[in-house]
Amino acid sequence: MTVRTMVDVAGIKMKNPVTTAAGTFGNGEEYARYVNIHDLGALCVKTLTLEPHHGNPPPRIAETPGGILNAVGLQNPGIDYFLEHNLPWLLRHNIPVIVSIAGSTVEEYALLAAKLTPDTGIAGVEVNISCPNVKAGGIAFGSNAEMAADVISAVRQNTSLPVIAKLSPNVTDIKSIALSVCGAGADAVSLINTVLGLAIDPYRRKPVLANIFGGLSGPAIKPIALRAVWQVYEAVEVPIIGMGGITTALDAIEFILAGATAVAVGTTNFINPRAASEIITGIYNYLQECHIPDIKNLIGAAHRQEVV
Amino acid sequence: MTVRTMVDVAGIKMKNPVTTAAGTFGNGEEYARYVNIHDLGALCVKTLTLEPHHGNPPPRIAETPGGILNAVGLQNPGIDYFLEHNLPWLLRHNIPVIVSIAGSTVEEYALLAAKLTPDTGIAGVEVNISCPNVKAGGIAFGSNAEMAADVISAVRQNTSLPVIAKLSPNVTDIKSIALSVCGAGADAVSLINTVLGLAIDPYRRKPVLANIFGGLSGPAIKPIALRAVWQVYEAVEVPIIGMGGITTALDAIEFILAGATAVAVGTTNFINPRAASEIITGIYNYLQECHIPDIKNLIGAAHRQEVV
Amino acid sequence: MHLYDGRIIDHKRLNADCYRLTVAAPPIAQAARPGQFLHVRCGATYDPLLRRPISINTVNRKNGSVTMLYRVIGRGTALLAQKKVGEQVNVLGPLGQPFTFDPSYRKVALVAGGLGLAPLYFLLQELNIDDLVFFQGARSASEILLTHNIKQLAKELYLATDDGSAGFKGTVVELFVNQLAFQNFDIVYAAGPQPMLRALCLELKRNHIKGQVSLEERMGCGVGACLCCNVKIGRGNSWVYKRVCADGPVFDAEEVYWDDSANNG
Amino acid sequence: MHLYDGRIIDHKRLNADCYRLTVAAPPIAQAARPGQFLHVRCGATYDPLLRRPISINTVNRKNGSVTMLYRVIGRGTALLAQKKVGEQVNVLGPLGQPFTFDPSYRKVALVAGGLGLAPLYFLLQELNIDDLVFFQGARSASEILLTHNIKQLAKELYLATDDGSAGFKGTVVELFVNQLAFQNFDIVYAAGPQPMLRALCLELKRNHIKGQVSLEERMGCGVGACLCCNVKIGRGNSWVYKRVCADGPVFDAEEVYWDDSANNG
Ligand SMILES: Cc1cc2nc3c(=O)[nH]c(=O)nc-3n(C[C@H](O)[C@H](O)[C@H](O)COP(=O)(O)OP(=O)(O)OC[C@H]3O[C@@H](n4cnc5c(N)ncnc54)[C@H](O)[C@@H]3O)c2cc1C
Ligand SMILES: Cc1cc2nc3c(=O)[nH]c(=O)nc-3n(C[C@H](O)[C@H](O)[C@H](O)COP(=O)(O)OP(=O)(O)OC[C@H]3O[C@@H](n4cnc5c(N)ncnc54)[C@H](O)[C@@H]3O)c2cc1C
Ligand SMILES: Cc1cc2nc3c(=O)[nH]c(=O)nc-3n(C[C@H](O)[C@H](O)[C@H](O)COP(=O)(O)O)c2cc1C
Ligand SMILES: Cc1cc2nc3c(=O)[nH]c(=O)nc-3n(C[C@H](O)[C@H](O)[C@H](O)COP(=O)(O)O)c2cc1C
Ligand code: FES
Ligand code: FES
Repeated sequence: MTVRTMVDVAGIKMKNPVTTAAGTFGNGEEYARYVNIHDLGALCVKTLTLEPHHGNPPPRIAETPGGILNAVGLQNPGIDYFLEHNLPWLLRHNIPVIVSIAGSTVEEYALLAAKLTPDTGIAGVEVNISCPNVKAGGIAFGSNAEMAADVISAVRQNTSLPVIAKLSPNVTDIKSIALSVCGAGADAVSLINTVLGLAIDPYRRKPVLANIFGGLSGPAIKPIALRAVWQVYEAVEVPIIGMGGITTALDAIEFILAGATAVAVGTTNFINPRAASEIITGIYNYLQECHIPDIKNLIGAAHRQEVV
Repeated sequence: MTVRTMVDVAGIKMKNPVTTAAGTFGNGEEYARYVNIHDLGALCVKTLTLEPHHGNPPPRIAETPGGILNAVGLQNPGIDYFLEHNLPWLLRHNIPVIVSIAGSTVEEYALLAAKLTPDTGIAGVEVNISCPNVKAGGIAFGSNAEMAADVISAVRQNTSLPVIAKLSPNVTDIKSIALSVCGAGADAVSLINTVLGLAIDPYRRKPVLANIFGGLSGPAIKPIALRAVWQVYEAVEVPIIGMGGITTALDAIEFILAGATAVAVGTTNFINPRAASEIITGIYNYLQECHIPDIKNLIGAAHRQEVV
Repeated sequence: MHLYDGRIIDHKRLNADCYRLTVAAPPIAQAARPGQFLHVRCGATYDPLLRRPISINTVNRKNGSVTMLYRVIGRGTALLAQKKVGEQVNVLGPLGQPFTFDPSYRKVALVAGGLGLAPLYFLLQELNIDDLVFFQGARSASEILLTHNIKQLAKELYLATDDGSAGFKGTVVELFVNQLAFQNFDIVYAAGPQPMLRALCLELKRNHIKGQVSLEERMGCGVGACLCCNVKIGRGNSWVYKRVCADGPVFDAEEVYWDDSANNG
Repeated sequence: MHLYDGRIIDHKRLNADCYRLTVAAPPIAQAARPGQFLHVRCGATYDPLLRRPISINTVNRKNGSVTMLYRVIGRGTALLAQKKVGEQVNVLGPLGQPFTFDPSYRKVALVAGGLGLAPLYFLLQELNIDDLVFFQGARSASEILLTHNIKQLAKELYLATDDGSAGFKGTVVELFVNQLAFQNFDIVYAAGPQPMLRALCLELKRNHIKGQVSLEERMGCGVGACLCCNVKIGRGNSWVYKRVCADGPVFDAEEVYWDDSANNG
């Protein structure tokens, strides 16, 4: 039986629903010997800012039960460097490249978006709104529906590429944030970013991470991410890229059943560098095994069955 | 070296900082053969409502990476039954008994509180505000600072026992909820309740739990719980009972260093019925090993050290 | 109830996915009654987190050992299957309410579907009764287990397989119902997958035969504290939630309330 | 770089908490250079989740095996220690930048603190140089390892222990500094705990001696993608974050920027 795995995320044509999660796959080069980059449905790069960023002091990572906390702190060489030095290699692989951006003011987001024109070859812009808004006293843009909408409008007005808003789970009501960014022009949403967490070293008696707080990712957060995808699927019409703790093809299927059109593999890359490839194959096998002709039949399917 | 492990949570005198988490230790009887109940610092019972509650249909539990989702749905025999049939056994053990209550309206909370008088022998009231407010369309009381305050004021006005507000992590800003309930008269806060989550069965293609959503608990949420304790410790003056994924004495120490005066053992009881006992012993040993004369020296200590 | 680190003294693969595990746990072996189960820690880390409920298949009270039969289903049982003789496994038990027997019963049927065999074999060993008929159902011949042992203890053993590779082709409930034309049972004890038990309970009700069935539900604590394993128990249209781990797993057949059925009225 | 399921062909406990593990992994054995490491999957579940970086201690290119020396520190290494000969372990490697050697170097010192010994022993084997002095430090005599092998390859072996139970009583850096009065080294290679490397880098700078040190930092991916393992590398007051896993673990001693020190200026 041949099965179809192609999906369309707001105009981004993916030959299968698997992309990489921002910040967990470098710019692809590091993983190119384990994963055939051109097999990916899409590739999302580490978040870029206007200026280069050092990031946070080490330790930047702590292991927790079934997860990790990271506080890399958006270390990146700046968008211009990326466009000149990293993008050409990526574009050679004939897959959609999604560029993740972040600013500390709405203006920065606008300036970043303006650099992302269709002629760069980039397929879409993912807007990381989990960073603190310096003007609003450090509250994360993504934790407030209005601020999130301001950012997305600014990006929307400055680029004609598909705009994906990446939502944070650290909110009371993720549906209202999703509605708000869609109202502001987001063509798709991706979720979830990391969950705010902390680890303490009981013998040194201080936080493990130099930054105190870190973002929790990995299998531990999978139920939280699935819940967020389920809720947002019921709230908005735009496609969802689901992520958070996906380690296997069956995890990816759970996200798709909950409402995701595509999924991203993050932390799992660190444990199994071949994970993205294996998940792509696994999804294909699942469709065959279950006699499902098209992955699209599964999107949100768990909402449509009567729950006994 | 003799060490002191006694703590005082808003007048509740605990000989050690370890209590049980509501809903995870029954009424103590089920675990009495594994844990010497009178060794506990305190015991918190399953949440009680005015009327008996059936709870949710099965399946009520799903295992997730490093955690579980539960949707028991506050099954309980009602407060009157508890006071008559379960409380006498508990009071025989000479430890502070904390009674957890929940309502679906502010009035129900008030009526429940009124039944909890000091002459019942109960040491304190934990107010579970994670349940949906039926009048406000099902939004959880605990996800809104004003609604949370309303509940706590109602309880405060109807009982003279120490009032502990149990906070939900499913909010954008747990500090503001903590401030609000303290303003309304809470003598202590306990945190965290479970994190809203979902699991899907990829072959049956529907949610694993009959209730769709469930509450995530266990080791997976430890970093989230520690972060919440850290944040609330910086926001309010009242004592904190910390919980969420505690499996070992070192986990308990992490919570105390983050700012908890006492800790509760929840999901871990299911895996190791002796966990509470072992954690009590382990805390004692840690203090000796590290030459710390009094557990109180550790409360919030990780905030006070310079983070290198 | 004991929390016990038992040394594995025997661990054998019986067929494609079933294993027999024997653990030294004298206090549990002494106390165990047929129908009770152990809550087993399959791994040593947080993943998987929960214990797994497994019925007691037999005990040896002389050498103080407890035997379980289990099928590899998912991650917990897969980890268990990797354990070697000499290693330890942490078990909690014996848990739950056993099958009960009334001396007035003269003729007894035991109806086992799949590994429902496990607790019924223990019951067979402990029941001192002559007129006992054992019905065993499985997917195919390779999954039929313990026939030799059962034949020594039961008056008759009837087999059913889904594919007809051994005994009757069809379900064990069909096989049992066929026999009802020829035999009258004072009581029927059963264990197996939920659809089988549901079908059986219906037949028992229709034929006014007493029964006891062992139910399964996903568990947290296993000791009655968490209320995660509840099932509906009642008569007519009224029911209450009861805990499989502490009030069961054995329930009277007529008291099990099957949601999707018109047969509770 | 290879992702490889290697069969364990040898696994020995060397002292209270150190083990030597040899894994069949021919492509890795072929490619490995001293200073490189493997990213090792210690368990098979999500707990613990991350791989653990362990230096390559030696390789046998004939039988295609790779050997590691490791100390049990926490949950990952404790799980690793339970693995038995014949089982498989998944390793990723060889990773990182190796020590480099310039043919003009005539006299070389290797300074190992604790299990910093592991990569330096591999370097010792691969360096074809006569005038090589090996300094080994440990907490006590029982933790001094491989002396017999080192003596066969190095011109001299100096030992230091914290408790004086073998060789010099004090740190290996003190021991090394004492020798500087008598010996001049063209290059010093070092590996060990951070405070030791910090002290050594200071001394090298003070004495204008070239050095290469192998750093440790907590890792995510191990392949340069996640930016979790970064350390400050620079000269004077300017530095940038570089990745221990991909740009290191070996760095020039003079380039390591020690935050808590006035000695970067
Ligand atoms: C009282 C009782 C007695 C049992 N006796 C036996 C026995 O003798 N032999 C045997 O092979 N099996 C028995 N089972 C079923 C056994 O518990 C499950 O097969 C086992 O828990 C599956 O675990 P897993 O990790 O392999 O599967 P997974 O599917 O990975 O398990 C995921 C979760 O679901 C739970 N779960 C999955 N299937 C069941 C089930 N049928 N019942 C309850 N929980 C389940 C697991 O415990 C775990 O929490 C019994 C169940 C109960 C309730
Ligand atoms: C390049 C490199 C080479 C190394 N070579 C060796 C070696 O040859 N032999 C050896 O015994 N050890 C070596 N280490 C240290 C080894 O990685 C740690 O001892 C090990 O990760 C501890 O894991 P654990 O689960 O036992 O401890 P835990 O403390 O439970 O680990 C918790 C987390 O912290 C990390 N961690 C803890 N200590 C270290 C450390 N020192 N460096 C980096 N991460 C750490 C773990 O990887 C894990 O992510 C090396 C480290 C690096 C970076
Ligand atoms: C080390 C690390 C770095 C990350 N960096 C970014 C980033 O730069 N931008 C971003 O939007 N998300 C970043 N994330 C979040 C991931 O893209 C993803 O949303 C999250 O980790 C959940 O998925 P996972 O559990 O599969 O890792 C990072 C995650 C990790 C673990
Ligand atoms: C099965 C189960 C039932 C629970 N019931 C209640 C409850 O009735 N009231 C309440 O306030 N919290 C309840 N909780 C939440 C716990 O008290 C605790 O806040 C949470 O589980 C986090 O702690 P843990 O990770 O140690 O379990 C329940 C948790 C579980 C797992
Ligand atoms: S499993 Fe906890 S009550 Fe039955
Ligand atoms: S560990 Fe990921 S970049 Fe070094």
